[in-house]
Amino acid sequence: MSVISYRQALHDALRGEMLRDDDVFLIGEEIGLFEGSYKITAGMLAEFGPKRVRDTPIAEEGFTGAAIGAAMLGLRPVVEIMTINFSLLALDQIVNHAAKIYGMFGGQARVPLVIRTPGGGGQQLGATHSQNIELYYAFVPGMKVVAPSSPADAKALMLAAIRDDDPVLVLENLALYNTTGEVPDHDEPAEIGRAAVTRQGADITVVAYSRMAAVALQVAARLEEEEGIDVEVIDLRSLRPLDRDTIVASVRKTNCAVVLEDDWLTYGIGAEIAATISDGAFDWLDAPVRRVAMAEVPLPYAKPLETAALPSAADAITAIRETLDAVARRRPS
Amino acid sequence: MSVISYRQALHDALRGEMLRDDDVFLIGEEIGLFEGSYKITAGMLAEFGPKRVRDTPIAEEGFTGAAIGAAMLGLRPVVEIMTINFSLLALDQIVNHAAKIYGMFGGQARVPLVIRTPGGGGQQLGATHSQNIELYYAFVPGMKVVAPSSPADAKALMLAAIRDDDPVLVLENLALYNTTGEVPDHDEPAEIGRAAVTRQGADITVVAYSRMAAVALQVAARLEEEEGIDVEVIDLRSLRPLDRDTIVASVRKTNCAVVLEDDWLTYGIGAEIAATISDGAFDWLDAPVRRVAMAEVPLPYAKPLETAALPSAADAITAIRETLDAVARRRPS
Amino acid sequence: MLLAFYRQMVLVRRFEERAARAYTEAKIGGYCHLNLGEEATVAGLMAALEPSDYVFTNYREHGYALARGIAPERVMAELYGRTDGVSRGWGGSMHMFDVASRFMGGYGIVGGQVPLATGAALAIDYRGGAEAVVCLMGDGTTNIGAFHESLNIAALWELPIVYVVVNNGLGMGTPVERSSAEPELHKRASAYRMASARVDGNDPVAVFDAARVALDSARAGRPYLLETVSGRLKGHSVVDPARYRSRAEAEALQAADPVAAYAVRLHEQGVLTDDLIAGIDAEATAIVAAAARFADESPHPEVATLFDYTYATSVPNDSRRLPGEALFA
Amino acid sequence: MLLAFYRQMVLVRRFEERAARAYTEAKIGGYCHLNLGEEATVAGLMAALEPSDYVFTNYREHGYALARGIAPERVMAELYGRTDGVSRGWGGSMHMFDVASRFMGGYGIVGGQVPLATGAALAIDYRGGAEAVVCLMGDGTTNIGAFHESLNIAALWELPIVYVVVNNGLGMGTPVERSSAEPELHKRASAYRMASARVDGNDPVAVFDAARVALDSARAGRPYLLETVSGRLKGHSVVDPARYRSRAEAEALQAADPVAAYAVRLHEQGVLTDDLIAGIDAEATAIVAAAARFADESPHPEVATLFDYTYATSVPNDSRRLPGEALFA
Ligand SMILES: Cc1ncc(C[n+]2csc(CCOP(=O)(O)OP(=O)(O)O)c2C)c(N)n1
Ligand SMILES: Cc1ncc(C[n+]2csc(CCOP(=O)(O)OP(=O)(O)O)c2C)c(N)n1
Ligand SMILES: [Mg+2]
Ligand SMILES: [Mg+2]
Repeated sequence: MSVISYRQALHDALRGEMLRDDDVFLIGEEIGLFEGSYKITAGMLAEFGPKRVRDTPIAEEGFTGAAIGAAMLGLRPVVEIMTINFSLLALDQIVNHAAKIYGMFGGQARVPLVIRTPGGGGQQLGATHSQNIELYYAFVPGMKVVAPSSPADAKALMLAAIRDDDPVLVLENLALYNTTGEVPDHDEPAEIGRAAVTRQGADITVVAYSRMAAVALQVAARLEEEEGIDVEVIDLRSLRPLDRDTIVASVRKTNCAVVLEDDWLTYGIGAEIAATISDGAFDWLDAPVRRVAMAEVPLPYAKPLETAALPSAADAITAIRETLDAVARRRPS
Repeated sequence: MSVISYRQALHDALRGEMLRDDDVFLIGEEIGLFEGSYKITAGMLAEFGPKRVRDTPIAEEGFTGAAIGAAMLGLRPVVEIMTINFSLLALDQIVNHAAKIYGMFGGQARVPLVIRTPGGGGQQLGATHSQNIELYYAFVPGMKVVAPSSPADAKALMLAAIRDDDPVLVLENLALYNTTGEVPDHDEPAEIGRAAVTRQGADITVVAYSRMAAVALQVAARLEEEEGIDVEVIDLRSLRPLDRDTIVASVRKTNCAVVLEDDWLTYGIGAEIAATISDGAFDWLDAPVRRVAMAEVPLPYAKPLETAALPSAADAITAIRETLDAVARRRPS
Repeated sequence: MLLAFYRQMVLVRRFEERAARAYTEAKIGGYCHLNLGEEATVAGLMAALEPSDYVFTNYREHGYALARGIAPERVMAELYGRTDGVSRGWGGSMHMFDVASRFMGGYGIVGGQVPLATGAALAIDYRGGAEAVVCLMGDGTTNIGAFHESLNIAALWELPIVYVVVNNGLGMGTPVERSSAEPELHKRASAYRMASARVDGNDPVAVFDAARVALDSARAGRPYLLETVSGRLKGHSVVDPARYRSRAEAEALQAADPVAAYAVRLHEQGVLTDDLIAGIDAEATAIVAAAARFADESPHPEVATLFDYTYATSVPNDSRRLPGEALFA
Repeated sequence: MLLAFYRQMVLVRRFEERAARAYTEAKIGGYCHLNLGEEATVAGLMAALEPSDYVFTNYREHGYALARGIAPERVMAELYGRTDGVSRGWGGSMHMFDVASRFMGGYGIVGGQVPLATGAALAIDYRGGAEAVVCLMGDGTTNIGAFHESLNIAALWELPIVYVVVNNGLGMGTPVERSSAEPELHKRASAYRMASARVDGNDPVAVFDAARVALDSARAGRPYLLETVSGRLKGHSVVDPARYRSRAEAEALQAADPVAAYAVRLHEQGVLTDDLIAGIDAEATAIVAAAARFADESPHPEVATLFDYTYATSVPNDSRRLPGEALFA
């Protein structure tokens, strides 16, 4: 075990896989000479050369599609899309091609592709550069979507993604890159499709992923300490497939739940989580499932507006408290 | 009132607006010479000429973006995207530009744009040509998304969309084009943002939109006749904004609900509907909200597979019956 | 070779005619685009490839699949949506794929195949292979962004690929001059310093020769844009009556029918005789009839297989639920 | 005019230096891309426009906004995210917009502005107006699909638009030769039969003259591609140390600094004197200092305004909920 950053964990996973398997290569804008917009690929061009660390023109559709084509011939490309916002330009290649090719041709061609891309707001990047649109991928059968919230998961899920024979989108997060945590030194790929109970608790279930899963743990620690509330935290880790059983089992135990998400509320990822809980834990639920999500506006640049629009730890605490109040009101006393 | 087809209703609305307002023009692939892939624009080139009925190169991003730019200067373009599947190629222009421009520039530029595009499977068009991805637009603040299920709504919502100063996506449906119904002869734009109770009922609420809202009415009629079940049907009509109050008010009355949708279940439009009902009607609900949706696969070409994967009236009936059974099990008898 | 071209062209012609008939008999569904008028390009181009080369194309691909050596039965069975289809019935007319013959798919999204094919060329280059990729597309496809991005990437990285623009004069109902500001489509290669040529797509020999030049260039790391000029004898797809075309235009096209023209030419050259023509025709007709019989007898896929091809690497919690089933039992 | 160019260039230079400082003081957030090195292009190009013309550009647009006549206070206030900002604090550095001066926006998505600008030209043409559109973009932007689709459309429909490629040699850290197979970017116009030229972007007069030619052409229905060649003196954005550039390269750029070079030239021509240089500099510095003061004093937007700009036509059921609020009371 070493304590390293989320950035470093991603870097280590990529580098390890590059060393392990010659078919793995990196492709994307500014990943080589520039060493990556967020420096995940720092040093890689020098170590592996331009064939395996391939800087591309600004052509998201073209280079993502090229990676898909290369994957069809058995290579294992890892595409960096600088931020998830720009992935809209490659969406047709991802949704209509990468995710369809295995099924549409009756299982004849595999697409062992990884797309790494960070989401996240909160950096005053404005409406077009601050979106959380993982939904666009999580919605699509044929895609797999993972969302690590810790350095350990960043490494383990990246390893799993690269070794998987299907297109996997690895959702990174701008606000998590500098966070640190313990990471095993050896390679231990995670199992894609499983959520994790990252904190056991009895009073309420908080379901989250990516940055909000980290916020959930902070909030849980604080609520335990300050108010004695015992929060169970579920980190989804995999948005597709979605591990409904783990979520529902938790709520059947705690009887109430809050969902935290960084995207817009209406139709966001949390809608599915809330619907799933309301269905699978129907007879156990003592209060409506509360969702904490981004305000439904094009995210403004101005700091006070941006801050108001983004979900925070304080919002999570409000939602948890109000949900527990709602439970108390409904439970026979 | 006249009985006309959904196709004719769309055509009439477009033609009427073209006659009424010189700033309205049509743009898209094959809408002129070819008279439209699905013939909504038949006769329009001959009547209005190539300036106002503009055939484009195959360049969804380019011509949709051009329409957005023209709208910024005050024109009122109506873009046809041949099917919603191809809209992925224009998604960056729609989501990152059309939907952002009003907010991102502090309210200085309006984008009075309409995008008309059909969704729908069931025609053996295969995995890339049969998708229902209205979610991609309904998720986005700044967009408005309407989904008519009847000829009357097709006309009324199209009129409203063209007269609205924001980007509006009008979701049409391949399977609805030939359906017929009564349509007022005069122009009566609908109010965007309101659902409709298209059938009053006491026993169960069925929420749907587009094709499935038409299926819901058929199913309701059949269940009434054959089993005396009194179904209330809510047609969403507007996916964004979403009229939560109308939905919740109905379920507070009927105490149970089924959601019908033509897209994939996980993260689909129905997830938000189910989550909304489970929250807003929490204390009224006597059984979990059941969702009927497409099987989560890239849609196969082969007819038996396609049929199995798509939601049908029979599936809706199963879900309604099973939900009423679940209610009966839970209600004190 | 000349005779082989002719045989191939006639087979494609008869196959497509049979497909059109089967469509009207409702044996085939969805969209169905035919190679009628494109037979010479099909024959010449496919003959120029090595077996180890890769082919990517669009939805108008039946003929290319046949000429690549895929059994007509399997192509027809795909049209019928049956388990013996070349894509196991999952793809249909627009999505033929055969891994054995490196026929890497018909694609229904205009331009969708272009980045993919470019990536296949990248994989060849990555591995130092001697194969090349042929990426087919229609004239209308040269106006879409993916075309530009891909050609730039291929030229920049010197990838072994030939882009073939099958210029049939129309994208659905839109003439080239109304969609491309540079209607001499091969000239677009200059924006990428890429070599290019235009060739008569009604002449299989000319196509073959031009394709050889293009492939040699591609294998040497100089990607190439080849434009073949031919006509589309019928509508855009089987259901399109092509009313936007004048009777004169339609008649001119029929008069220039490449199969008939090539037969005349070979006849003049003494390569074909009347008997041979009749024999080749009978042979093609028989093959196609047998293919249709085979397709009709091939089983429909079982509903139990619906969830077999969502993922190659299976994972827990994959959804395998039919529309009428509840999420929780 | 020569002096006016110089004044403009110095103002942009001082403004950008001040912006960089304000960024390190955390007065400005997000990404912040400067026009350092691009001043001659800014001055020459903007001077060639009529007031009724429209400008679309990318995120590297402060200088263009200033040269278009937007008050430096309002540009600076936008960087500070204040209500007096040119986009009311909603846009920031990358998204300046001013409807009065027909400055139709900086855009942060590479290439995003290109279809929009093309559509603005379509609107002019639709109405039979005499205005033209100038659409700015970087060298790296010529490789994206939207560029291709838009230029084809503009040429096909003969729209009044000038596409200006500001070639500063780099897209972030990637040199032009490593991203464009045709590095003489203006030549890409030939793929659309479009007229084009390359001009020295360090010379405001040359840019002005070339822009006039281009605009005349555009107004006559012949869209135009103009490439201006200059250098980027600093990193891609304020936070980029540009380590990928060798010391020699960086020094060569500084040596060719267009503001200094133009001062020397005007000095030699007798247009500028040492006093005048000092005066212009002091004036620019004062303007910029006042702008920063103004920005600092301008109010932050109120949270109550968060939902003001989602829709222009208000509708029932629009969500106006803060993250901590419940859906149902
Ligand atoms: C992205 C996209 N836009 C539109 C369509 C609808 N469409 C199918 S074929 C076609 C015309 C293509 O013309 P061309 O490239 O010349 O090929 P051809 O059909 O003539 O062989 C169009 C517009 C599509 N399938 N994909
Ligand atoms: C679609 C998209 N891809 C990537 C980026 C990230 N990005 C921002 S600026 C830039 C480089 C643009 O280079 P160029 O067009 O030469 O303009 P310059 O910055 O040199 O003025 C990149 C890749 C983006 N903003 N949008
Ligand atoms: Mg064509
Ligand atoms: Mg540049």
